[in-house]
Amino acid sequence: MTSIQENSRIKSAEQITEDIFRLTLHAPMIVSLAKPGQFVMVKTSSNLDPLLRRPFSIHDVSADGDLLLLYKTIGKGTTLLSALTQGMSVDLIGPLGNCFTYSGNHDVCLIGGGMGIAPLLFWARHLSSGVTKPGTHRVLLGARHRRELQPVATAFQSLGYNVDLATDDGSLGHHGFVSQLLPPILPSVQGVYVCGPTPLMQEVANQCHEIDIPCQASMETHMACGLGACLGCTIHGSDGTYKHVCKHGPIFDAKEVLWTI
Amino acid sequence: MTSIQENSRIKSAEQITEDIFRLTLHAPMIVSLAKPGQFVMVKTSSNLDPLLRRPFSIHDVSADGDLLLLYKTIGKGTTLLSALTQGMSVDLIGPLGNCFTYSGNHDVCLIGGGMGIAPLLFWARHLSSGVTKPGTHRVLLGARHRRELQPVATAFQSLGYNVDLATDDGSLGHHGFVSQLLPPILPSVQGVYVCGPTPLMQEVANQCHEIDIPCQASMETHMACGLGACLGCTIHGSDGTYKHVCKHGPIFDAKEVLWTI
Amino acid sequence: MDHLNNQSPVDLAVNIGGIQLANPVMTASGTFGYGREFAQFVNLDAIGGIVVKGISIEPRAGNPPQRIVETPCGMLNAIGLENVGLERFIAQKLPYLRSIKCRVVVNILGDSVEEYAYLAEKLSEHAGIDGLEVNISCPNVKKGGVAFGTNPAMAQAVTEAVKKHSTLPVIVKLSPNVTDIAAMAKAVEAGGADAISLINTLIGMAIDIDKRRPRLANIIGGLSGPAIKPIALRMVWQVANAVSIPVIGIGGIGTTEDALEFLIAGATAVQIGTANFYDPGAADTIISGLTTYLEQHNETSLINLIGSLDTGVLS
Amino acid sequence: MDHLNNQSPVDLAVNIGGIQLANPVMTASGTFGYGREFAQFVNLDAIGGIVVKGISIEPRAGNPPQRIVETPCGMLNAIGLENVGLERFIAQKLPYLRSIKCRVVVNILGDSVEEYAYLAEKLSEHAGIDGLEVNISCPNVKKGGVAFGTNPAMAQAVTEAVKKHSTLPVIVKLSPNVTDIAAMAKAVEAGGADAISLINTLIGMAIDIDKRRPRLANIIGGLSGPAIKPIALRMVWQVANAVSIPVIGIGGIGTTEDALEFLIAGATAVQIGTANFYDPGAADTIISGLTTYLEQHNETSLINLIGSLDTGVLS
Ligand SMILES: Cc1cc2nc3c(=O)[nH]c(=O)nc-3n(C[C@H](O)[C@H](O)[C@H](O)COP(=O)(O)OP(=O)(O)OC[C@H]3O[C@@H](n4cnc5c(N)ncnc54)[C@H](O)[C@@H]3O)c2cc1C
Ligand SMILES: Cc1cc2nc3c(=O)[nH]c(=O)nc-3n(C[C@H](O)[C@H](O)[C@H](O)COP(=O)(O)OP(=O)(O)OC[C@H]3O[C@@H](n4cnc5c(N)ncnc54)[C@H](O)[C@@H]3O)c2cc1C
Ligand SMILES: Cc1cc2nc3c(=O)[nH]c(=O)nc-3n(C[C@H](O)[C@H](O)[C@H](O)COP(=O)(O)O)c2cc1C
Ligand SMILES: Cc1cc2nc3c(=O)[nH]c(=O)nc-3n(C[C@H](O)[C@H](O)[C@H](O)COP(=O)(O)O)c2cc1C
Ligand code: FES
Ligand code: FES
Repeated sequence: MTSIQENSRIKSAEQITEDIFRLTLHAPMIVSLAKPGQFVMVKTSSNLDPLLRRPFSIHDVSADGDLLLLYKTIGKGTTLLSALTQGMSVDLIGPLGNCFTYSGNHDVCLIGGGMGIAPLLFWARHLSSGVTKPGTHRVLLGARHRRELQPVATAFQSLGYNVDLATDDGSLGHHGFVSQLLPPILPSVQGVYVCGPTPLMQEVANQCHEIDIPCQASMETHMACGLGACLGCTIHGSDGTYKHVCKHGPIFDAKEVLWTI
Repeated sequence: MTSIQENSRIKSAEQITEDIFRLTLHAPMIVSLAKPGQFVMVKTSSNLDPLLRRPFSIHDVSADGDLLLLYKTIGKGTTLLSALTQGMSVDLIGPLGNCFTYSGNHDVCLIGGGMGIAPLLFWARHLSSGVTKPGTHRVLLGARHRRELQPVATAFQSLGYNVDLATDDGSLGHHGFVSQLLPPILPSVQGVYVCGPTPLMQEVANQCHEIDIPCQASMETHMACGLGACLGCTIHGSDGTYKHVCKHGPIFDAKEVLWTI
Repeated sequence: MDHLNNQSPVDLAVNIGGIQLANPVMTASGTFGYGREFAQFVNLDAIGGIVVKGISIEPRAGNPPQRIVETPCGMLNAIGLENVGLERFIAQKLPYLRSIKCRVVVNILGDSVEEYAYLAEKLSEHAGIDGLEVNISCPNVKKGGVAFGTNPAMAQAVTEAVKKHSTLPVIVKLSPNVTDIAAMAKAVEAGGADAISLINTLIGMAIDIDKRRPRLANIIGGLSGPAIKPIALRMVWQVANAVSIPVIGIGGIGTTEDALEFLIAGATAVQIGTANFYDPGAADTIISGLTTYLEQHNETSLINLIGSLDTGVLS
Repeated sequence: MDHLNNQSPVDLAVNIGGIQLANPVMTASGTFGYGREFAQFVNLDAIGGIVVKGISIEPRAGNPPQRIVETPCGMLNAIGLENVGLERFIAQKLPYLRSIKCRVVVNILGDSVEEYAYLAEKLSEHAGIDGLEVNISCPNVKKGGVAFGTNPAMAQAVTEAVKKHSTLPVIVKLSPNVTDIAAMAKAVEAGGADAISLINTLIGMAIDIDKRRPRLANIIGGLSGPAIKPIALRMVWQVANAVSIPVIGIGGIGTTEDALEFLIAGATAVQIGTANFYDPGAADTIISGLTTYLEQHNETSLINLIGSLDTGVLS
């Protein structure tokens, strides 16, 4: 797939909670190439510390070339990113990696936990503009607290999706893990897309595996280049080989991934 | 001398020319200790690149605890500094080093070239608040162009000084080096204070030496700590020993410095 | 030699032990894939040379994750020499490399002198390869796993074997994890190396303080990036003064200024490694930066710059 | 042992070859002056120990400027071992050091085994010195200027001489510029060292591309700071596994997390070097950070942490 380096301009930098941010970048060239599930490598500093770019899923795109990131500050790079303000520029490489795939004309379920929600909005937008109506698909989203979940869930709702929610503290929706919302829904869908913490993805992969429903999972790993050059971004495949997340992924058929490690 | 670490707040960040900036920092503790000629070590980044603090002369202080820096962007650290805006904080260590001294009751001449003007304003303020009137002292300032010189010269003028100016391109005052303004003045003063590029300081030191007028020069060198701990900040002394600018200086009797190297 | 055409009056061409490069900017093994990965970010035709990821006789799966850790101004990698192996390299990677204009150097690695010799022989049979770079940072399994690159005699033996079995120019790539880099350089020069490249990565480590486990599955890894530049530059200077074959400088080079430091220290060419990851257009930027520098300094040929360091009395 | 009083239930005390420290945080030679320079930034009484600037028999003027260069996440220094000499150290610096509560270690350097022995003997006569740290990164002028620290036999000889002439605990400080750091460690352990500290600086270089001259008057200098941390940590881990005497970790330590990495790797104490320059309160911050970490991990004693690295199969 084609990817490019683009110097984007920050159109808005919103702080959603203490540590969650949404960045709207004007990056028309990358947006014109982007497919749901792909990611960008972001330069978070103009100096050499931190040295490497940071990978972020493409959260959403707009028709006029805006690219959205949804991210949580966890360390050096994301903290620097959160200090940027409107009008500043951010150097991006993307779109990178493969994308979610939909084999058409049936109902699916999107499950996201925490920042794993990020790639699902773009995917939901894509699905809603396609052959099926949003109403027939299911969206399950989970997070720690309502403050974190509400603003993100709204975006799915405005696409016309019926969204079921779960929070760790019960402040919104189901009190518990979002994966607990899946069992009653699973028999009625023909495909699942999951992104979130590994335990969530593993649990969802297991549930799908048991009743043989196809499941695509978006994987995270440490990356140096995002370009397939460093060979650093490995995960264990179920076939005993290593998979490179930036090249073979980030979207994997859940069956290809060795979840037990 | 006592020095402390103080997290200052930016009260204003003015851009004077393309590459010259004036930063007003609220640093009441350092200001309360500061003497003219001293400097501060400034942390220019929240990360590890650039790693070391940068030394800057104390350009001026105000009664309510403001500390001014006058600086030129030449590399990584100063470029980062220039991107900071009002309300942000800057970590300082200071005041450091020794200070200009005045033995009282006679006329002196202050000569500054380029960013060497920085420490002279604080010194001029001090002298003007002391035993003598500003009008009887002389101030000679030089820079590349009027845009650079004018705003800085104004500050001396508002202290009541009669200021003679020189610019490299003749756009303000004498067309040439500021040291060329000194010979006619020298016989009428009993002391000279100089700060600027080494050739300027050397030339002034020579002129003073010839007619045996005391001259104090503010020296620059590469510094790691500013605290007398790293022993990195050496210059050659005229007596064959090394001098440490952060501890023995930055103000030296021009006769103590080996200018020929 | 159409790739030597150049609008600028400045001549950037250099020769590395028989390999004629349009300019001294190469990309380092393991950091530039097989070239194709960077086609969208740099003009591959304009690069001096590409050194491909280290090739072994058989494919290698490499180490388990986690393979990389960021460190201050650097990174650790423990890829574990994952590569497609000789056969797939020739079948799947070489054709594309042949289609681009820049010089192609194949980095080779083995567990024994014989493996290096075999690779050298086989690769010499294929068109489109301009030189070999021998990675001697690998453990010699027959000698208890001591790295070839930490023992002058072993390094010399590998060099001799590769030279004997190959018709291609041979660059030997030194490991910096040694007491006396000049001694290593002299040993491989004595072994017949046509050129020397250095440095490979320095051995480092990082620990997860919450899990109290190494961050890398392999425990230790190779440190690269700007952090190591001062060490690399010192070693390149020492080696350039110790041998008479050309030296290629590697280690933390990311800007034109970095490349110039190495050239002035005595390197005839440079390789860009880790910088390709955070700045995939680095090679292009540096090539045009070198031209600008030469123009500004009224030099017509880059050759004049090489080893021009003046170490006369400093004050 | 009033300095061991601690409100927190957490015990940070460690013993370095007979030197009892209130906590494992020391400051590294050459980066903390003679203590006094930092009195306004850290609570000197609360630091585990101060290692003073390296002392030679006679005062040394050091190298001409430029002596320091900033590098990516690090710095090069070529101070040239400037110091006040033995006599003035004892007359002018020791009294102040005696007045503070933390342990005082004197770093010594010489041009010959005899000079080290002489320094060890003289310093042992003075109260207020808790230990010696032997800097073996210096050139042995009798052996053609090869650094003591790059040759196991020479390093062992210096260690033996110092031990023989001193009643104080002896820490030998290793140079990282070697192929086999564990061999160096074993040699100084065999020589009778009570503890080992590492690493000293890595040899590096920087060039002014406009002047085409080295930035340092001394041409080469020692690289320190966060850039070298991964290398230092690897060496500390290797040495801690190779010897049974305590190891002090040094190299790029600037935060609590950095210090913890070294302790977990097997260091009994750490020294803060370059970080003192950009963050003069670093030692204080790290001491309280260690307490917090232990509390959060329900450890009552820091000792349990030392060498707790789990290198079992990783995935
Ligand atoms: C394909 C992909 C898509 C991602 N999408 C998102 C997203 O949409 N929103 C979001 O908040 N986060 C996302 N992440 C995780 C994000 O990349 C990390 O949170 C980020 O790199 C942390 O950087 P830092 O400097 O703040 O943290 P630090 O801990 O300081 O980073 C240190 C190093 O660890 C790496 N690292 C740290 N955490 C992770 C992680 N979870 N996964 C991979 N590498 C990590 C960093 O890249 C860096 O190299 C994604 C990761 C991948 C691989
Ligand atoms: C006592 C003292 C007072 C100073 N006062 C002022 C002032 O009031 N205004 C002002 O504009 N500048 C002043 N300088 C110079 C100022 O410190 C440098 O311009 C600044 O450090 C450059 O940092 P940089 O990161 O932008 O440049 P870089 O070139 O990226 O810096 C690289 C390294 O070189 C050092 N360095 C670069 N230039 C100089 C220099 N001229 N002198 C010493 N070290 C240098 C830096 O500190 C750093 O360690 C003073 C220097 C000293 C020693
Ligand atoms: C991820 C990665 C993989 C590497 N793989 C190889 C390799 O296969 N063969 C080799 O000789 N060097 C390899 N190297 C070393 C580089 O070619 C280079 O010598 C080193 O990284 C120092 O240069 P740098 O600081 O510019 O990265 C690798 C380096 C990295 C970072
Ligand atoms: C400016 C400077 C001077 C130093 N002087 C000495 C010295 O006199 N003796 C010594 O053994 N080590 C000396 N060192 C080495 C440090 O003690 C330490 O081993 C090294 O800097 C690595 O630690 P760091 O990365 O924390 O700085 C010096 C280091 C620096 C930066
Ligand atoms: S991140 Fe470099 S190969 Fe995937
Ligand atoms: S700057 Fe460190 S001693 Fe002067």
